[in-house]
Amino acid sequence: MIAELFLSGIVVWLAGAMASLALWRQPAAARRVTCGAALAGSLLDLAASAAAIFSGSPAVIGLPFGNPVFTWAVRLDPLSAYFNVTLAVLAAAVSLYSFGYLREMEGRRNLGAFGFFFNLLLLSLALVFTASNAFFFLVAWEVMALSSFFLISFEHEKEKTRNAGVLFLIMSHAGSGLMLIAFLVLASASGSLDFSSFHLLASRMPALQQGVVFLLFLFGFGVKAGLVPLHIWLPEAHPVAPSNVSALMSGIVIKTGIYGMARVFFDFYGAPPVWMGTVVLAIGVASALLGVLYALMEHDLKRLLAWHSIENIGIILMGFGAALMFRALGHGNLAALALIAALYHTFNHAMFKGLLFLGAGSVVQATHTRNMEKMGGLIRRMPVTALCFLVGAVAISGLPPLNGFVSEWLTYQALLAGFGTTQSLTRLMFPIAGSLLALTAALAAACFVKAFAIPFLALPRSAEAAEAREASFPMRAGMAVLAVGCVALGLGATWFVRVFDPITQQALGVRASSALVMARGLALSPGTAHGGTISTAGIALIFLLAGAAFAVPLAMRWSRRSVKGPVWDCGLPGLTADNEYTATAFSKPLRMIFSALYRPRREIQAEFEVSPHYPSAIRFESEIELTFEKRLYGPLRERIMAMANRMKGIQAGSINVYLAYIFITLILLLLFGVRG
Amino acid sequence: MLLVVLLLVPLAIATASFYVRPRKAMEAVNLVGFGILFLVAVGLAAQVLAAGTVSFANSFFYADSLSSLVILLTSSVALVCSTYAIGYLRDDQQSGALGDNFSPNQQVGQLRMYYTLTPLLVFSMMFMAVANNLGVMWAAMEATTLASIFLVTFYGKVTSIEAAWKYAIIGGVGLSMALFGTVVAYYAGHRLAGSDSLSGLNWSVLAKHAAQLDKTSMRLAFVLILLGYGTKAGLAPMHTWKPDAYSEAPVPSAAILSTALLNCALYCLIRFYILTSRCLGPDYPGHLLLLFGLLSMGISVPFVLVQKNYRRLLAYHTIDHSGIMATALGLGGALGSLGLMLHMAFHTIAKSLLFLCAGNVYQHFRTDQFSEIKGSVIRAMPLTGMVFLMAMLAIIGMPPFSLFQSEFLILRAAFDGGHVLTGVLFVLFGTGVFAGALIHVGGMILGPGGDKPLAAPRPWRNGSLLALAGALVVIGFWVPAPLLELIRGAAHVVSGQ
Amino acid sequence: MMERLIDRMIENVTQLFLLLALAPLVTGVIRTLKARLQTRRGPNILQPYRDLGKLFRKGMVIPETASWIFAATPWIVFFSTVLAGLMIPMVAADAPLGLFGGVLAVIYLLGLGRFFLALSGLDSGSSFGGLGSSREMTISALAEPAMMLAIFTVAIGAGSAGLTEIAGAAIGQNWRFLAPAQMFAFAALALVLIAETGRIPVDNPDTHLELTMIHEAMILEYSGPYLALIEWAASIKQLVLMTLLINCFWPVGLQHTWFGFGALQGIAWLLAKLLLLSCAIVLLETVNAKMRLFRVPELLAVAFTLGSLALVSTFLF
Amino acid sequence: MKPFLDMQLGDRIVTLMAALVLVLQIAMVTQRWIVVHIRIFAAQSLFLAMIAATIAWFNHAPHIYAAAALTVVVKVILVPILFERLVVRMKIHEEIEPIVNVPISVVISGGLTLVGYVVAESFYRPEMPGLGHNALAVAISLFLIGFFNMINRRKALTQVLALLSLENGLFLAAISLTYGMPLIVELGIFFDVLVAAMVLGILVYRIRETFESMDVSRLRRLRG
Repeated sequence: MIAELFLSGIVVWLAGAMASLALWRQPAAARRVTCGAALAGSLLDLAASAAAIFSGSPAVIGLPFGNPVFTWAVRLDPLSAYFNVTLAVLAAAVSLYSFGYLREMEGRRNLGAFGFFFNLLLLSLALVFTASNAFFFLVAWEVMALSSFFLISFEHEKEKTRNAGVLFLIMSHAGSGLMLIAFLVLASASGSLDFSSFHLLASRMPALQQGVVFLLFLFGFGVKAGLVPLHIWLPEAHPVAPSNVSALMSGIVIKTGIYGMARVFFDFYGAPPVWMGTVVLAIGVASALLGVLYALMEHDLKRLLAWHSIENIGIILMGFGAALMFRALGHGNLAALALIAALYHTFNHAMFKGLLFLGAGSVVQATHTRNMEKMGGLIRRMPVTALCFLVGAVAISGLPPLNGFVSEWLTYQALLAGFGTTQSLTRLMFPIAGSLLALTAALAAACFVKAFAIPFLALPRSAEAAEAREASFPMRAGMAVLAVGCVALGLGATWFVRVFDPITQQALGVRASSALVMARGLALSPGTAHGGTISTAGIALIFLLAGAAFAVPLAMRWSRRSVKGPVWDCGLPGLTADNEYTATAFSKPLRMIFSALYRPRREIQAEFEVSPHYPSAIRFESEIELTFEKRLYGPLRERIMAMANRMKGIQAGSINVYLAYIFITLILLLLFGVRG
Repeated sequence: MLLVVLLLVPLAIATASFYVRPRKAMEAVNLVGFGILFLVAVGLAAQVLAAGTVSFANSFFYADSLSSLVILLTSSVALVCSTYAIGYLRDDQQSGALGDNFSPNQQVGQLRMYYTLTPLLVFSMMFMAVANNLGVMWAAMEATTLASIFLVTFYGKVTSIEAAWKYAIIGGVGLSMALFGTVVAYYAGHRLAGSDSLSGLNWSVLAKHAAQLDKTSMRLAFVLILLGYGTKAGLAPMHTWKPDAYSEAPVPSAAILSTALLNCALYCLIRFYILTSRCLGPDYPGHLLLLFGLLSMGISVPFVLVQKNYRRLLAYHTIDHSGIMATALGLGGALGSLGLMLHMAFHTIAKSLLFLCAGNVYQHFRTDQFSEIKGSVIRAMPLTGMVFLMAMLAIIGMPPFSLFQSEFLILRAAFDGGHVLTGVLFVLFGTGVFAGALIHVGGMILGPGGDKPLAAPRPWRNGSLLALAGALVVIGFWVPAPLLELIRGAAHVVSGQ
Repeated sequence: MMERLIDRMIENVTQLFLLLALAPLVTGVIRTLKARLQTRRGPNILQPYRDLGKLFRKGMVIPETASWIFAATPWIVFFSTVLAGLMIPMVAADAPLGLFGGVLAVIYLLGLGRFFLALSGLDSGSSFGGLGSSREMTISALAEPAMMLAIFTVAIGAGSAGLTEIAGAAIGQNWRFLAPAQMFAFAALALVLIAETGRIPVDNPDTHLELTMIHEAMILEYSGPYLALIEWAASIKQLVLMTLLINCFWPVGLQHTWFGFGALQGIAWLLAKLLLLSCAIVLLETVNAKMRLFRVPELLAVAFTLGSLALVSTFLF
Repeated sequence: MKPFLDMQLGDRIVTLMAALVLVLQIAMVTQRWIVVHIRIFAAQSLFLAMIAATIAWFNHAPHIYAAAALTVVVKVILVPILFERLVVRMKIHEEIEPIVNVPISVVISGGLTLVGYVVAESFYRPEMPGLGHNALAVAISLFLIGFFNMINRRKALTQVLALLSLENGLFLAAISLTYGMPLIVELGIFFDVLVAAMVLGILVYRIRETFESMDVSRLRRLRG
C-alpha cells in the first residue's frame, strides 16, 4: 500500500514534468499542469510517508527503470519517511502558492521548462530521502542539484543569476565528490553499495579511516547544507531564484544535507568518538552565529532570509553534535532528546522559512524590488501577507508559543543536560554553546523586527510600495497553510514528539516521547531529571482567554476615547517616509559593535548650498566585507587560475618541443621503466 | 564472411563517391553505404554474441566481442556523421567556407575529397578492428593517420596546414614506436610458432601462449606500444596534436577522430595490455597505464579552466576521457574493464554529439571563441543550445546521464583495488574539468542573447543531433540487453575472466 | 486531584495580585529613595499608582500612520510579562505556573513582549521609535548570552533548569550564594537585570532627552491606557527580574510550598529582600552616570566574562 | 663455399654494416645540405638492404631477400628521387642552423647510442645465435638518434627524412631480431612508408606554398 502510494507520487511528478515540458507553448496550461501535478504528487507522497513512519517494517521498493549494472531501489524507513513528510507538506503549500505566483510569468518566460525542472526537483528530493544504495543516492542527489541549478538560473539573462547558478553547481559537485569518495571507501569495506550493508559499518573501521570518512561526509553534505565556511553559494543562489523555488531551496533542499548527516551519523556510525560530536557542535555554533550576524546587515529581503537558513542549519547541527557526544558518552536518552530537537527544528525551519520566502515572494512581486529600503507600509496594502509573514517572523525568532520556540527549547534542554554527562573539559562546550545559541536567537529576533517592520510598517518608502497589491488567492492560501503549520507545530508539540519514537528507536534504540510528554499531554519536559517543563498550548490558551476577557472589551471601550493624530516630528513640517528609520539605520549599532567582523566601509557625500551646516542632499553608502569570500575563496580562485595560465605554456605551439616531450618520456621509460 | 563484407563496403563507398559526379550522388552513396555498414556491424555483433568469436581466412580476420563492439561504435558514428555532414557541407558550400574564391568545380572536388577520404578512414579502422595479426593491425592504424591528414587540411587554411603537419609528424613518430613495440613483441613470441610463419604475430595465438612469452622483451614491447598507440589515443604528454587537429578538421571528421579513432587506438592498447598482463601480471602494465591516465586527466584540467575556444575545449575533454579510459584499463579487473567498456560506449555517443552541436554553433556564429558568442546560443538556436548543455553535463559525468555510471564503476574499481590515491586524484581532476566546462559552456549557452537572428531550420544536422541526444538520454536509464551483453563480453575479453 | 487544582488557582491568583500590586510600589520606592539620596524630597511612594490611574482614565491619541500592531502591542506586552511573572517563585519555591514553563519560558516571554514593543516603535514611522527599537533589540541581544550563562551556572548548581527546583535546592543553605560560582553568576545576572530593566548606567528611565533614551523612545507615541499598560508591564518586568535574582541566589525565607501562615511569612521576606535590592540599585544609579550607548557592550562583555567565570568555577570548585 | 656459411663471418659482416649504418645516422645529424642529407639516407638504406641480404644468406631465410629488395626499391630509389624532385621544385639548398649546434648534437647522439646499448644489454641471450643483441642495440640507437634529429631540425623536409631514418632503425631491429616480420606485414609496412613519404612530401610542398618557407618553427599559430 505504502509502496503503491509512493510510486504513484513519483509517477505523478514525472508525468507532470513531461507534460509541462510538452505544453511549453501554452503557458496557462503548462502552469496548471505543473502546479497540479506537483500538488497531487506531494499529497500522495505525504500519505505514503506519513503511513511509513509508523509502519513497523521499512518498505523497500524497487524502481521499474534503471540499468542492470546498478539497482535503483528506495527504502522508506522512519528517517526517510520523516524527511519525506517535511518535503511533502512544504511542497504542497508551495505548489498551491505557485498557481498564483507563476501567472505573472505567463508569456514572458518558458513555463514548460520551469515546470519540468520544478517537478523534477520534487521527484529527485523524494528519491534522495529514500534511496537505498549509495549509487542511486548519488544519482538522485545530482539530479536534484541539476534541477535546482536550472531553477536558480531560470532568469539567466541576468549575469548575477548565472554566476550564482554556476557557483552553486560547482560547489555542490565538489561536495558530492567528497561524498562519493566516502561512500566508495565504505563500499570497499562492506563489499556492497547498499545502505543496509553500511549499518554501523563505519564504527568498525580503523580509527583514522573512520575519522576521514566522517570528515568527508561532514563537508560533503555540509556544502549542500550551507555550513560555514562552505556556505558562500547559499546567499548568492537562494535570492536570485524565483521565490517559490527559493522557498523549496531553503526549506527542503538544504535539508538533504541534514538528512545525509543524520543517515551517516546515526545509521552508519555506531558510537562515534567524542571529538566528532564536538566538531559538529562547534561548526553548528559558528554557522548559527555568523549566519545571523551577516543576516543583520542585509537589506535584500531574500538574501536576509538566505543568511538565516545558514543560522538555522547551525542550530540543527548543534542538536546533532550534542546527540553525537551523548551517544559517545553512552547517554541514550539524552542523545534521543538532542536528535529530536534537531529533527524537530528541521521540520520547523522548513515551515517558517518556506512561509517567509513565500511572503517575500509576494512582496517582491508586488513591489518589484528586493530592497527593503524601498518598501514600507505594506501591512495596509497586503494584510494577509503581512499577517503570515509576522507569524513566520515570530516563529523563526524562537518566540513562544510558536514552533521555533519549541525546538530551540529542546535544544537548550539538551545542552543544559549535557554538562552533567562527562567530567572532562569538553563539558564546558555545552553551556558555551547554549549561551551563544541564546545570542543567536536574540539577534535573530532583532533581525526580524527589522525584516518585518521595515517592509510592512510605517509609511511606504517608494511609489511601487505605495500602490502594492495584495497577493492573489492561491498565493495567500499557500502562505496560510504554512502559517497554520507553524502554529500547529508550536501548540501541538506534545502531540508531535510522538512522531519521533520510530526514528529514535531506529537510530538509538530509544523511545523517548513517553518521557517527554507530561500532564496528560499538556506540557513538554526534556525527560531529564528536573528539566523544567513547558506548555506552549497552555501559554497560548491563557493569551486567548485573557485577550477575550480583557483586551477586546477594554480596547473597544477605550477606542471611543481615542483620536487619530499626527506622529511627533519635533515640530518639523509633517512626517514623510524620509524621516523614517531605515534598515541600515536599524542595524547601525550592531554594525559598529561587530565592526571587527564586518570591516564596514562607508562613504558620505553631502552637497551644500546655503551654508556648510545645512546640507541640501546627503548620499550615504555603506557596505560590509564578506570575510570568507574575500579572504578564503577569492585568493584560492585567483591562485588556481594563475597556475592554469602558467600551465598553458605547455601547449606553446612549437612542434619541436612537442616532439621533445615524447622523446624525454621515451628515454625515461627506457632507462627506468623497462629494466625495472 | 561478414568480416570481409565489413571491409568491402567502405571501399565500395570510397570508389563510388570518387567516380560519381554530382554532389547529391556522393551524399546518397555515403548515406546508403554507411547505413549498410551499420547493418553489417550489427549482424557481426549478433554473430559474435552467438558464437563468441568469429574468424575467417584461417583466422587472418578475427573478431571477438571487443573488436565487434569497437566496430559497432565506429560504424554508428560514421553513419550519424555522414548524415550530419550532408547538411554541414551544404552550408559550407553556400557560405563559401570551402575556400574563398573557389570555382564550383573546385568546391565539388573538395566535397569529393571529403566523401572519398572518410570511407577510407572508416575502412582502415574496420581493418584494424578485424585484423588478427598485430603487424597488420599496425599497418591499418598507420593507414588511418594517412587517410585523415587531408581531412584535417580540408579547409586549406594556414592553421589547418599547421595542424595537419603536427598531426602527421607526431602521429608518424608515435606509430613508428608502436611498430617497434610490435617487432619486439614478435621477437618475444617468435620462438613459439616458428619464425616467419604468419601466425607468429596473430593475437589469438600469442594470447594463448602469453605465459611463455619472453618477459624482458614484453616489458620493452609494452613501453613502446604504450607510447606509440598512446600517441594516437592522445595520452599526455603525447597529446599535443589533438587540440590542433580537432579544432581544424571539419566537424564531422573531428567527431569521428575524437570518438571512433580514439576507440581504435585504445583497442590496440587493450590488445597488448592483455598480452602483457598475461605474461607479466597486471601490475607492470597497470601502473604504467595509471601513470599516463592520471597525467592526461590532470593535464587537461588547466587547459579546460582557461580555454577560450570551444572546439579546443572539446579536444581537451577527449584527452581527459582517454586518460579516464587508460586509468580504467590500468585498474583492470572485472569492475575496471566493465567500466572501461561502458565508458567507451557512452563517451562515443556523448562526445560525437558534442562535436555536432559545436558544428551547429560554429556555422551559425562563424567563430569558435567563447568571448564572441557570449550566451546567445539558447536564444538564437534553442534546440542546439539545449542539447549542447545536456551533452556537456553528460560528458562531465552528471547523472542521470550514463557516463556517471561508468565513471562510478571505474572509481569503485579504484577503491576496491586499494588505489586510493588514484581514486582521489580522479575525483579531484573530475571536479576541475567540471568547473571549467560548466563555466565556459554555461556562459556560452545561457545568457541575455545577442543580435544574432534565430537560426534557420537545418533538418540534416538537427536530425542527427536529435537521434544522438535521444540515445544519450535513453542509455542513461536503459541499455539494450544485447548491447550490454556485448559490452560485458568485451569486458571479459579484457579482464580475462 | 481536584483540590490540588483549586490550590493552584488560589496560588496563581495570589501571585497575580502580588505582581500587579507590588510592581508600581517597587518603582515608587526606588524613585523616592533615589530622590532622598540626592537630597530631594521626591515624589510620594505611591505616585506610580496615581500615574497609572490617571493614564487609565485619559483618552489616547493613536498615530494615523500606525497599524493594528500598535494597538495589539500593549496587550501582548502586558500579558506576556504577567505570564512570565506567574512562572517564577515569589513566595514559595514552586512557582504557581511552573508547569507552563521555567526560566527559559520567562526569558522568551519577556522576549516576545520586547519583540512587539520594538515593532510598535517602528510602526508609527517616527524616527524616535526606530531609534529606540534598534537600541533596545541590540542591548537585549547582547545581554542574552550573559544571562543564559548565569542561568546555566545556577541550573547546574541546582541540577535543574526548573525554577521551582532551583529555588527549592537553594532553600535551607542560606549561605550557599557565597560560593564563587554563585557570586559570579549573581553579579552577571545583576548586570543583565540593569540592562534589561533599562536602568542607569545603561538607560535612564526618567529621561526624555531624545538622543539618550532607549525604552522611552520606543513608547514615545503611546498615550492614555495603552501607555499605562506598557508602563505597568515595565514595572512588573522589573519586579519579576528582581524576584528572580533574589530568590535564585538568596532564598532566605522562601517556603517550600504555599500554606497559610508560611505564605505570609514568605511575603514578608520577599518584601524585605526587594527593599534591600532596591536600595542597592538606587545606590548604583546615584553613584554612576549613564554610559554612552557604545560603551554598553563593554558592560555586557563584563557580564559575559563573569558568567563564564562562574561556569568555570563550578568546574573548579 | 665453406666460409660463406660460417656464422662467425655473418656476425662480423652484420655488426660491421650495422656500425656503418650508425655512423651514417650520426653523419645525418651533423649534415646541413639537404641534398646530401637525402643521399646519406639512401646509402644508409642500401646498407640496411645488404644486412638483410646477409642475414637471409646465412640463415637461409629466403623471404628476407624480398624485404631487402623492397628496401632497395622504396628507400634507396623511390623516396630519394621523390624528395630530390621536391627539393629542385622548391629551390631549397641549405638547412638553417639546427636548434642544438653540431658538436653538442654529436655528443648527444653518442649518449643516445649508449642508451641504446644499455637497453639492449638486458636482452643479451648467450644461448641465442649471435646476430641478436648487438644489432638490437644499434637499432635502438638509430631510432633514438633519428628521433633526436627530428627534434633538432627546423625544416619540414629534414624532419621527414629524420622520420624515415628512424624507421630504418625499426627495419634493422626487425630483420636482426626476428629475421624479418611475416612477408605480408612487411608488404603492409613498406606500402605505408611509401604512402607516408608521399603524403608528407605533399604536405611539405603545401607548407612551402602557404608559408613561403619550410621553417616549421613558424608554425606556431595554434596555442593553448
